[in-house]
Parts: sequence; C-alpha cells; structure tokens
Amino acid sequence: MVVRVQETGVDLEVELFGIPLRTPLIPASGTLSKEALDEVEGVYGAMLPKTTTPVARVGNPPPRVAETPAGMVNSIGLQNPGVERFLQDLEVFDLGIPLFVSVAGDTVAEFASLCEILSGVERISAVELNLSCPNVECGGLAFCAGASSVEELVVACRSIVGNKPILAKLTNEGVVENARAAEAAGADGLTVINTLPALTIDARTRKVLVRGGLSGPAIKPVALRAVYDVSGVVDVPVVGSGGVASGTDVAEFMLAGATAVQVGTTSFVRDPQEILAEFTAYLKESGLGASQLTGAVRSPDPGVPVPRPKPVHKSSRH
Amino acid sequence: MVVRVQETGVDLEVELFGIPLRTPLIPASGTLSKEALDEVEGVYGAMLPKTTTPVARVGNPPPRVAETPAGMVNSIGLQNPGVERFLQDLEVFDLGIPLFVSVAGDTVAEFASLCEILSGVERISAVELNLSCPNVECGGLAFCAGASSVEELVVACRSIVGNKPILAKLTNEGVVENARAAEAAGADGLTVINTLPALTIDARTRKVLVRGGLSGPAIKPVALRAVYDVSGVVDVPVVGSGGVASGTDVAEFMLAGATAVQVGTTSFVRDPQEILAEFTAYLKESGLGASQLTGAVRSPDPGVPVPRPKPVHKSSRH
Amino acid sequence: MKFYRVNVEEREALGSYTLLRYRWNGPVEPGQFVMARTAGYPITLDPFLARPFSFYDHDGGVASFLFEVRGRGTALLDAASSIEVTAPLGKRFRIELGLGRAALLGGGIGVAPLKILGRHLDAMGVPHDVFLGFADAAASVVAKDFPGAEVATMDGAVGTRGTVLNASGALTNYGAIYSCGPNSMLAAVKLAAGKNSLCQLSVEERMGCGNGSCNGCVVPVHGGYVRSCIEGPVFDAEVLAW
Amino acid sequence: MKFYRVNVEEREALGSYTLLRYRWNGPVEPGQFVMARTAGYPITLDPFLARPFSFYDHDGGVASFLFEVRGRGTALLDAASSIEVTAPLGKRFRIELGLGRAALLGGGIGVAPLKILGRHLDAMGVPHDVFLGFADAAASVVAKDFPGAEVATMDGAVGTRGTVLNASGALTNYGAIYSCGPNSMLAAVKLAAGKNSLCQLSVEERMGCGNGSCNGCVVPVHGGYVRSCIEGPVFDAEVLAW
Ligand SMILES: Cc1cc2nc3c(=O)[nH]c(=O)nc-3n(C[C@H](O)[C@H](O)[C@H](O)COP(=O)(O)OP(=O)(O)OC[C@H]3O[C@@H](n4cnc5c(N)ncnc54)[C@H](O)[C@@H]3O)c2cc1C
Ligand SMILES: Cc1cc2nc3c(=O)[nH]c(=O)nc-3n(C[C@H](O)[C@H](O)[C@H](O)COP(=O)(O)OP(=O)(O)OC[C@H]3O[C@@H](n4cnc5c(N)ncnc54)[C@H](O)[C@@H]3O)c2cc1C
Ligand SMILES: Cc1cc2nc3c(=O)[nH]c(=O)nc-3n(C[C@H](O)[C@H](O)[C@H](O)COP(=O)(O)O)c2cc1C
Ligand SMILES: Cc1cc2nc3c(=O)[nH]c(=O)nc-3n(C[C@H](O)[C@H](O)[C@H](O)COP(=O)(O)O)c2cc1C
Ligand code: FES
Ligand code: FES
Repeated sequence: MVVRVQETGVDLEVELFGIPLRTPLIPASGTLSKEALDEVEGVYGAMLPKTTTPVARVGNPPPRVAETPAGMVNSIGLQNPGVERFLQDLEVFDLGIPLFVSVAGDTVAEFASLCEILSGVERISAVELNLSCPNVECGGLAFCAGASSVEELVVACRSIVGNKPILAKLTNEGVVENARAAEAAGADGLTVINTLPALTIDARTRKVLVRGGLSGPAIKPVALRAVYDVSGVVDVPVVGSGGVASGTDVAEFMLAGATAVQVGTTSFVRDPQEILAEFTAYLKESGLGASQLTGAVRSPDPGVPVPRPKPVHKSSRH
Repeated sequence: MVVRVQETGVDLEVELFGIPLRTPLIPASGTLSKEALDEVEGVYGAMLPKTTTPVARVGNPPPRVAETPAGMVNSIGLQNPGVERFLQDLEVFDLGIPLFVSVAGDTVAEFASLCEILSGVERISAVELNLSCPNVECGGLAFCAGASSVEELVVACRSIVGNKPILAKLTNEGVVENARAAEAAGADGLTVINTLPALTIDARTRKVLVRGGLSGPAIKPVALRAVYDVSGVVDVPVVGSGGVASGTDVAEFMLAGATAVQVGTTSFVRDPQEILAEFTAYLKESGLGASQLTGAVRSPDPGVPVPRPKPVHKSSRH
Repeated sequence: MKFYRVNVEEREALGSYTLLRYRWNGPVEPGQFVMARTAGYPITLDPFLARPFSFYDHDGGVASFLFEVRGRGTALLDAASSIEVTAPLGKRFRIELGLGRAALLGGGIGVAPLKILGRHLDAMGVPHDVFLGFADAAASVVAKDFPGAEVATMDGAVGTRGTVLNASGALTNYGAIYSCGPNSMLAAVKLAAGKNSLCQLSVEERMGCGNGSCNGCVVPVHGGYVRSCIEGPVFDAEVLAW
Repeated sequence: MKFYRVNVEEREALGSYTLLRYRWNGPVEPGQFVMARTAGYPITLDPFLARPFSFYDHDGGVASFLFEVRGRGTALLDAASSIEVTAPLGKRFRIELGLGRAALLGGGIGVAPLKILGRHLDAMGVPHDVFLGFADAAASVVAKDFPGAEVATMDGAVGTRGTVLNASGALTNYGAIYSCGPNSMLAAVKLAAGKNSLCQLSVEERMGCGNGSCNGCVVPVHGGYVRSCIEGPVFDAEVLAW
C-alpha cells in the first residue's frame, strides 16, 4: 500500500473500524467467485466472499437472473456449500488483505452459531450480517423488516463473535431506523444497501421471469440516499453498496458518507481494475486522499472543484 | 374508441372502476404540462394533471432535476398555482376523456377540503390522492409512512368526495400493507408506485446535486414487483406507475396486475404515441384485448407466446 | 416529447467547441433552443435525458448548434452521424426597433445564440456591437465567426484580459443589451446594464423535458419560480430575481 | 470481468443468422463461449449485461460466433463495427479417441459450436455424422457450411420434415454424441442417446457474469445446481437432472 501511494502519488488507504484497507473497495458479497479472483489483484482493500449459511443451500431454480434497464434482478437463493465447507476452502480467498465473511441464517440462533464458529478463525477480520434474508421465526419477514428484529440479531451476534468487528448489512426499506437499531445493538459498521425487491416479467410468454433483488447502476441514487441519510445519524462507519460502476461512483459514495465502497454487479460487466484506476485519477485531480472524501458533501466548505476530466470519447469529425 | 378498434383491429379499451378508458394509458401526475398536450392526442385513456394543493406552492430552488443511470431524480416541491387557479384553468386539460385530478395537502383536513371542492366539479371523474407528500402533523413523515395514516386519510377523503372514485397513490416503502389499508378505508383503486427516495451527488463540486425522487426505466422492476404484490392482495384495480418506457412495458405492468398504466418520465424523452403504437402492436400479435392482460401472469395457462417482434435495428453488413 | 431523427450534415471543430449542422426546414428564432441526443433504440438509456442547446444559426434549411464537450451527452453528440432533435423550443430574444445601438455579450459557449441574433439584428437594421469572453485561446477560436467582435480571454491570450465586461466597458450607452453565458455572468451584465435599456438574458438551468412538463428548469423570479424552457430561456433581466 | 475491445473483421449474413468474425490470438476450444457486447463508454447501460455466444470457429487468429438477432443485445451486435469480448470461457466438448463414430446434433442456432467441434474431430481422426435441425429454410442457410450434414426443418422446406432427431434416426450406434440446441431438444437427445455412449450436451441458461461470480446460470444436477458458465456449458448428459 505504501508502494501504491508512491506509484501514483495518491493515498488510497482508508481505515474501517481500525482495520487499514489499502483501497476503499470491497467486493459485494455474492458477486465475486474464486474463479474470478486473479482478475482483481490489487483492486480491493478487503475480501468478502458470498454469504455462508450453517448448512449448504441448493438455491433457487433457474431462471435466476434477468437484465433490466441499467441493472439486473437476481434470485439466487443463497446457494452456498455451508459454513464447514466454506471454511475448508477459505484459503483461496486469502489474498493477503483483510478477510471479511458474510453470514446468514434462518434464525437468530443460526446467525449466532455462525458468529461463534467464525470467532475462532483468526484469519477472519470482520463479519458481515446479511440481514436481508427471511427470518423463519417471524413468518418469513426479513431480519431487517423491523428495528427490534435488527437489534435482537445484532445483540446476539455481538456478544458471541468476540473481538471481531460486525458489519450489519441493511436493505433500503427502513434503513435509517434499522441503522440506528444496529448501532445501538453494538454493530461496528453498517453496509448500506442490499438489492431492492423487484420483479421482471416476460411479456412474450406472459410469465414472471425472475422475482428477486434489483442491483446495478439503476439503484445507485437510492443507495446514495441511504448512505447519506444513515451516515448523518450514526457514528459507526458506513460501507456503501448499490450500483457502483465507476471511479466517480466510488467518490460519490464516499462523499455521501461511506468509509468504504462495495462493487457488485458492475464487476460482471467491467474490469474492477478500471474502477480503481478512475478513482485514483479522481483523487489525483482533487488533490485529496481517499479518507478525506468521507462525508465531505456535508462540509460547509467543500473545497476547490475537481477539474472536469477530458472525455474519453474521441470526436470523429466529418 | 370504436373507431380506434376498427382502425387497428385491436381492442385497447379498459374499464377502471366503472369508467371506460379508450386506452389503458394515463399520464403520471406532474409529468405532462398544458403546453405539451397537443403532442399526446389520442394516446391517453384519462387525463391527470400535476398535483394540486389548497394554496399555491412555489416549489424548491433549483437544481431540481439530475440525470441518473436510466432515470432521473427530481425535487420539484409540488410547485403549483393552488386549487382555485387550477380549477379556473381546468378546461385546457379537458381532452374529451375522463379527467382525474391529483391532490395533496399538509394535513388530513387539507386533503379533505380539496376533495370537498372537487366533489362539486362535475367534469372531474376521479381523484388521486398523492400520499407521498409529508404530513406536517406527523413530523413531516409522508402520509403513506404508515398504514394507519393511510387509512385515516382515505377514510376522510372517501366520506367527502361524493361518488367520485378515489385512487390512492402509494410509494414503494410499505406498499402492500398500505394498499390493504387504503382498500379497507374505501379507496376505489391504487396507483402503485410514486418515485423512490434518492439522492445525487456531483463529485466535481463535492456537493449534493438533487435530493428527491427517482423515476424512469431504472425503477421499473421495483414498480412491477409492487404492482404484482399489491394486485395479489387487494380486489380494487391497480394503476401501474414507474419506469414505463415502451409498449412492452405497458404490457408487463398489465400482466403483473395493473388495469391501467401511467407514463411519466419517459414522456420527456419519447413521444408517447410510440408507446401506444408498440402496445397496440403487442396486442395485435398476442391476439388479446388490453383488458385481458390484467393479472395474466397469475393465470395457470398464460396461453400461446407472442411471437418475437422483428428487431427494429437494421443490420449494416460489411 | 417528440424527437426527429436527423443526419449530421457537417461537424466543424472550432477550438474547444464543435459546430454541428443538420437539416431543419421549420422556423428557428434567435434565442430558441433544441433538445438533442444521439439516436437510440428506441430511446437511449445512457444518457437518458436529452440535452438543451441554443441554436447557433439557421440558414437555408440547415440549423446548427455550437457545443462544448462536457460529459457523456455532448461526447456522444460529438461523434454520432445521426442524432435526434426536438422542434425549436422556448422564447426568442425580443428585438425592438428604435432603441438605438445594441450590445451583445456572450460568455464561453454562451456566445452561441448571439450568431443568429446578430444576423436577425442586421436584417432588421439594428446596429450592434458584439463582445465575447472566453477562458482561453482555444475557446476563443469561434470568435472568427463574429467579424468585428471584441474578444476578452481570462488568461489574456487573445484580446482584452478578463471577462466580457472588461471588453465591453460601460453598457449604459446601449439601448438594448442581449446576453448569454454562465448565470453568474448574466447577473453581472444585468447589474452593468442598469435599468434604462432593454436587457434580455438567456439563462442556463438543468432540464428534464424541455417542453414545460417537469418543472425542473426553473429560475427564480419575484414571487416564485418559472420554467426556463417555456417562459425562457430568454428573460427580461428585471424579471429575474438575481 | 475483463473485456477486450476488438474490431469486427467481417460480418456475414447467413439466412436468419449472422456470422461475426474478430481477431483473437489465444486458444479457443470447441464448446467454449464468449461474453460479447457492443463497445461502451466505458460500459453500456443498455443493454447492461453482455451476451453469451458459443464459438463457431477459430482459425488463423480469427474467432467467430454465429448468432440470431433476438433482442437488443444481438441487434446491436449485428450492426456494431467494434465490440467487446471476454477471453474464451467455460468447459469444452471432451473428445475421446476409440469410441467409434460420433454424432453431432445441432438445433437452430445451437448448430454453432458443432462447426469448430467438427474440425477438431476431423483433426483427431474421429469419424462423425452431422445432423442439423432448423425451423425453416431461412434458418437452414448456414447448413451449407457443414458439408455432408443431414438437415431437417420443422416445416419440411429443406431436408427431412421434423426435428433433428427425425433426421438422425436412432442414435444407439454412435460411440459419442455431441449436441447443442434448446434445452428441450437436449433432453430428447439425452433420452435417444441411451446410456452406452459418451453424450455431451451444451446447455443454454441466462447468464449474469460468465465467470462464475453470480451463480445465475445454473442447471439442475443430481443434488442441486451447478453453474453452466464454469462447470459447463458442456455437460455429460448423465450429470444433468433433466
Ligand atoms: C437553454 C440552454 C441552452 C444551452 N445551450 C448550449 C449551447 O449552445 N452549447 C453548449 O455547449 N451548451 C449549452 N447548454 C448547456 C448544455 O446543455 C450542457 O453543457 C449539456 O447538457 C451537458 O451535457 P453532458 O452530457 O455533456 O454533461 P453531463 O454533465 O454529463 O450532463 C449530466 C446532466 O446534467 C445536465 N447539465 C450538465 N451541465 C449543464 C449545464 N451547464 N446546463 C444545463 N444542463 C446541464 C445535462 O443536460 C444532463 O442532464 C445549454 C443549456 C441550456 C439550459
Ligand atoms: C453458453 C451459451 C451459448 C450461446 N450461444 C449462442 C450462439 O452461439 N448463438 C446465438 O445466437 N445465441 C447463443 N446463445 C443465446 C444468446 O446468448 C441469446 O440469444 C442472447 O443473449 C439474446 O440476447 P438479446 O439481447 O438479443 O435478447 P434479449 O431477449 O433482449 O435478452 C435479454 C436478456 O436475456 C438473456 N437471454 C435471452 N435469451 C437467452 C437465451 N436463449 N439464452 C441465454 N440468455 C438469454 C440475454 O442474455 C439478456 O441478458 C447462447 C447462450 C448461452 C448461455
Ligand atoms: C448475483 C448476486 C448475488 C448476490 N448475493 C449476495 C449474497 O450472497 N449476500 C449478500 O449479502 N448480498 C448479495 N448480493 C447483493 C450484493 O452484495 C450488493 O449488496 C447488491 O447487489 C447491490 O450492489 P451492486 O449494485 O453493486 O450489485 C448479491 C447480488 C447479486 C447481483
Ligand atoms: C418531474 C416529476 C414531477 C412529478 N410530480 C408529481 C406530482 O406532482 N404528483 C405525483 O403524484 N407524482 C409526481 N411525480 C411522480 C410521477 O407521477 C410518477 O409516479 C413517477 O415519476 C414514476 O413514474 P415514471 O418512472 O414513469 O416517471 C413526478 C415525477 C416527476 C419525474
Ligand atoms: S425542462 Fe421540464 S419544465 Fe423545463
Ligand atoms: S453467469 Fe454468473 S455464474 Fe455463470
């Protein structure tokens, strides 16, 4: 990371609940497989594999993905091999950067048991609670469907996970209230936001194509609003997620209040190296270090504007 | 409308709470000005001007609009000349089709007083309650922030508006619960959904650009989900709104459960005549009348697939 | 909003700016603008909104606008061979006879509508002086298309050093003042114009639709806001609450 | 996912299909696919996802895929002069020597990977018969590129009337069977193939990423689902829970 700063003259490092991240980028859980890891070398400040559950889940039947305007809807159903197998394979996700692990369960007890297991794995730096999954004890409503449910879950996990920081990952609905509840319950940070509930229809066959979660650039303004609003009412760091597609987007999330930023769907259609390069160029032009961006839109004096970058598109006169 | 059927061989007519609409399209409130009316001749089944309030509102300071991926964020602040002036000018919006009027107020009493005024205007066929606006009696939370608040408002309006049907226009957050509440309170139909809370940031100036509502194609999958879920739990008709950009989109909303469909933001960038033409072509290919589409994705036998339309794009071989 | 697909007849690089010509037969008035975008399928989602541009000129069935590449929309317009445009929109510069000499003040890309305005003034026999302010030499290249115009550049590379108002000097001797440029410059022109002349300013505000539907493009006037795409983009200076 | 911008070297209209060639020097194996899209700025939002296409052939540094225009993504690919592609993805058709004659069965646009597969079989000296099924004459034009292939069309306009299995007859005499086409056809081929031969099927499922990251493209196998972009798109028939 020192190397990087020397290379580019730009300070990309941020600190997330005391953990230094060499860049503020983190892969969004469920969007980076082990097969794609070699493509992302040097991009991320922390690793975050797909959500793990107490036992293996086969996931939902296909079709699981559908394209939408500037986004996609997915319904994967948390397909994963279960925590035991996950930990056996954990090594492949060890890129020498902090390793965060996302967990989900059907009940508070399942979340807690996952946290207990992970608390004993030294290599894991932090745990992200995927609160968007349904709570079978509450009629299938998501854990983040209400502040009290968020609080109960975070309290249970906090007490058992030892000294590992907890990131509570929230959905958009009720995000401000839930953020307050999660912070009060001891969350060390908040990931904001997960996908938006959505549905696609195939007008030709007149059938539902995919009922699931919307992600991608389409949701960026919704996620930015959530990050801005949440970071305005909590003291713990906020990790932005939702539609990040460029280096400018990374800057926007940080300016809105994020300490780190997750890249999800866009990594399917773009080399995340490009996103980091753009973000680095933005910092260079602005003369700021990455960590100085966090929450800067709230500053009464936002400083000198960044010069408009020269457009990439070359004119073809005729 | 009989003429139209004969012209195209396609039955575009739908019935919304007993009112026949010659097409299922309605302009979304706040997206069609009197200056643009001559462009939309023949497109819409009902007219629906911008929300009116008891007294004039100057609206928010600029910038009020910002482009986002496949959408835009607006913060107009319900700028309008107030109901008195609105009614004086109502004539320009009389295109010989049913005329719906959208209302909003700061309090339940203001909504009720608007309904009372409109109840006396014969030319008005139905009233849409814009429930997304803040309720000053509840600390500025929107009227649709809770089911009880929705219920209170709809009950008050229902009792005073006479025999005019009421459309309750809901936001996405809590939409299913609020839909149930609105129906129980006597709403004759539900408009689903309004814009999504969103925010845009200008990374160059490091300032918030617009904090407001996201609309346009980006939100279509979210709106489709809301229409599908709501129409599954209520008996009153649902009017779809959110990201409609093509004739196929109109079909998707109707298949998901909508009886009629509003066109908003896309009318800024596209001639709505084209949307109607595409929808007409879709019906022709499917061999169905418009009204047969409503909720058809729930049918166990969705019928013969519509042939894939030939792509518009012409190949330029080289 | 109805868009018409037109072919780009010619695209001319003028320093920092590009002049784009397309065939358009209907009337075009000085001060009017057009919403333009690259042709889509059937619409483009990226960018989603069309962009407003003042008419630079309209001559023999060919309309033109002059633009600066700033972001995605203008970058695409700088490359496309086929674009989509609306019919001309908004209120024109009002020309009144018998007011004496007119001053035309353009700042940066805001010089664009002064070309067609100057031609109309000439046609109507209104004597006028043109003052153009630019950031630097590259932006000022278009000045060659305004014979006799006084030029200022912020860096002094061409003409007077400073703003367009440094080039023009006092404006109080003019009977009519027309200006287009950044809103901050227009406010300065309004001040310099005083109250005794016709002063018409073409403003610039973010637009959603261009046809009055969204209420997005408002400017402050005394007692509220009005839409610059319908009531403007040309306003009498005294109307604007700046 | 990393995309490479390549120029379209040639685009050939083959009845209902288009054959697109671009320069690609790395290895391409039969059965592999590519994610492709038109070049963006820096990405396209419309369409947002790239589209998967089987390699049709790869020869002398030129790769090709054959496609049918179905929606927006393929329509744009049918017109662009510059496209973006990933490196070749997924598992190849496995060729085993000593199994005797092979049958290659393609349905519709699913004939695509049989071209490069046939060439590899030839190169390895594996004798094989090719059977191609199409909807109609326009779709069957590409058959001319498969000399000696038996053709079937649903409407009987060219070759046998019916499906590719009507053209092939019983498959039990073949030691190896390779097939690509709609999943319903593949299920029929699996059934017809029986259990005694090598039977490899290239499946088609909607994809998000193409590099294993999204878990979107799964097909049912015994005990769950696997990703067709990583564990496939070519599967041994017995693996698939169809
Ligand atoms: C009435 C009017 C006349 C104009 N005439 C000209 C002209 O003749 N030549 C010219 O080069 N420019 C003109 N502009 C400004 C021009 O519209 C913007 O430069 C252009 O929209 C930028 O688009 P972009 O995609 O390149 O930039 P981006 O920054 O990527 O645009 C993002 C969004 O912001 C809007 N936006 C960004 N900057 C401006 C701006 N300065 N004014 C209004 N909207 C903006 C865009 O329209 C778009 O919706 C005019 C603006 C108005 C309102
Ligand atoms: C491994 C694999 C290999 C393929 N090889 C070929 C080939 O060689 N030639 C060819 O013409 N087609 C092939 N297909 C199908 C091709 O990917 C689709 O026809 C194409 O994605 C349609 O895109 P569109 O934008 O034109 O259609 P749209 O319907 O507008 O696409 C909308 C979305 O649905 C997806 N989609 C639509 N139809 C299909 C489909 N049948 N399969 C997978 N995704 C679909 C698209 O990728 C896109 O995400 C292959 C598919 C897979 C999975
Ligand atoms: C295919 C796919 C799978 C996902 N799986 C998970 C998951 O397992 N756990 C989780 O917390 N979020 C999951 N997400 C949500 C993402 O982590 C991310 O929060 C969301 O997609 C918004 O960000 P984006 O727009 O950058 O993708 C998934 C998203 C996608 C698109
Ligand atoms: C510029 C603008 C102004 C709007 N004004 C109103 C309004 O006054 N009342 C209202 O109920 N909805 C208003 N809306 C919301 C629209 O009616 C519509 O519900 C929403 O934009 C989603 O549909 P769309 O994506 O088709 O635009 C407005 C939307 C926009 C973009
Ligand atoms: S741009 Fe929409 S009202 Fe002016
Ligand atoms: S397409 Fe994403 S895992 Fe296969």
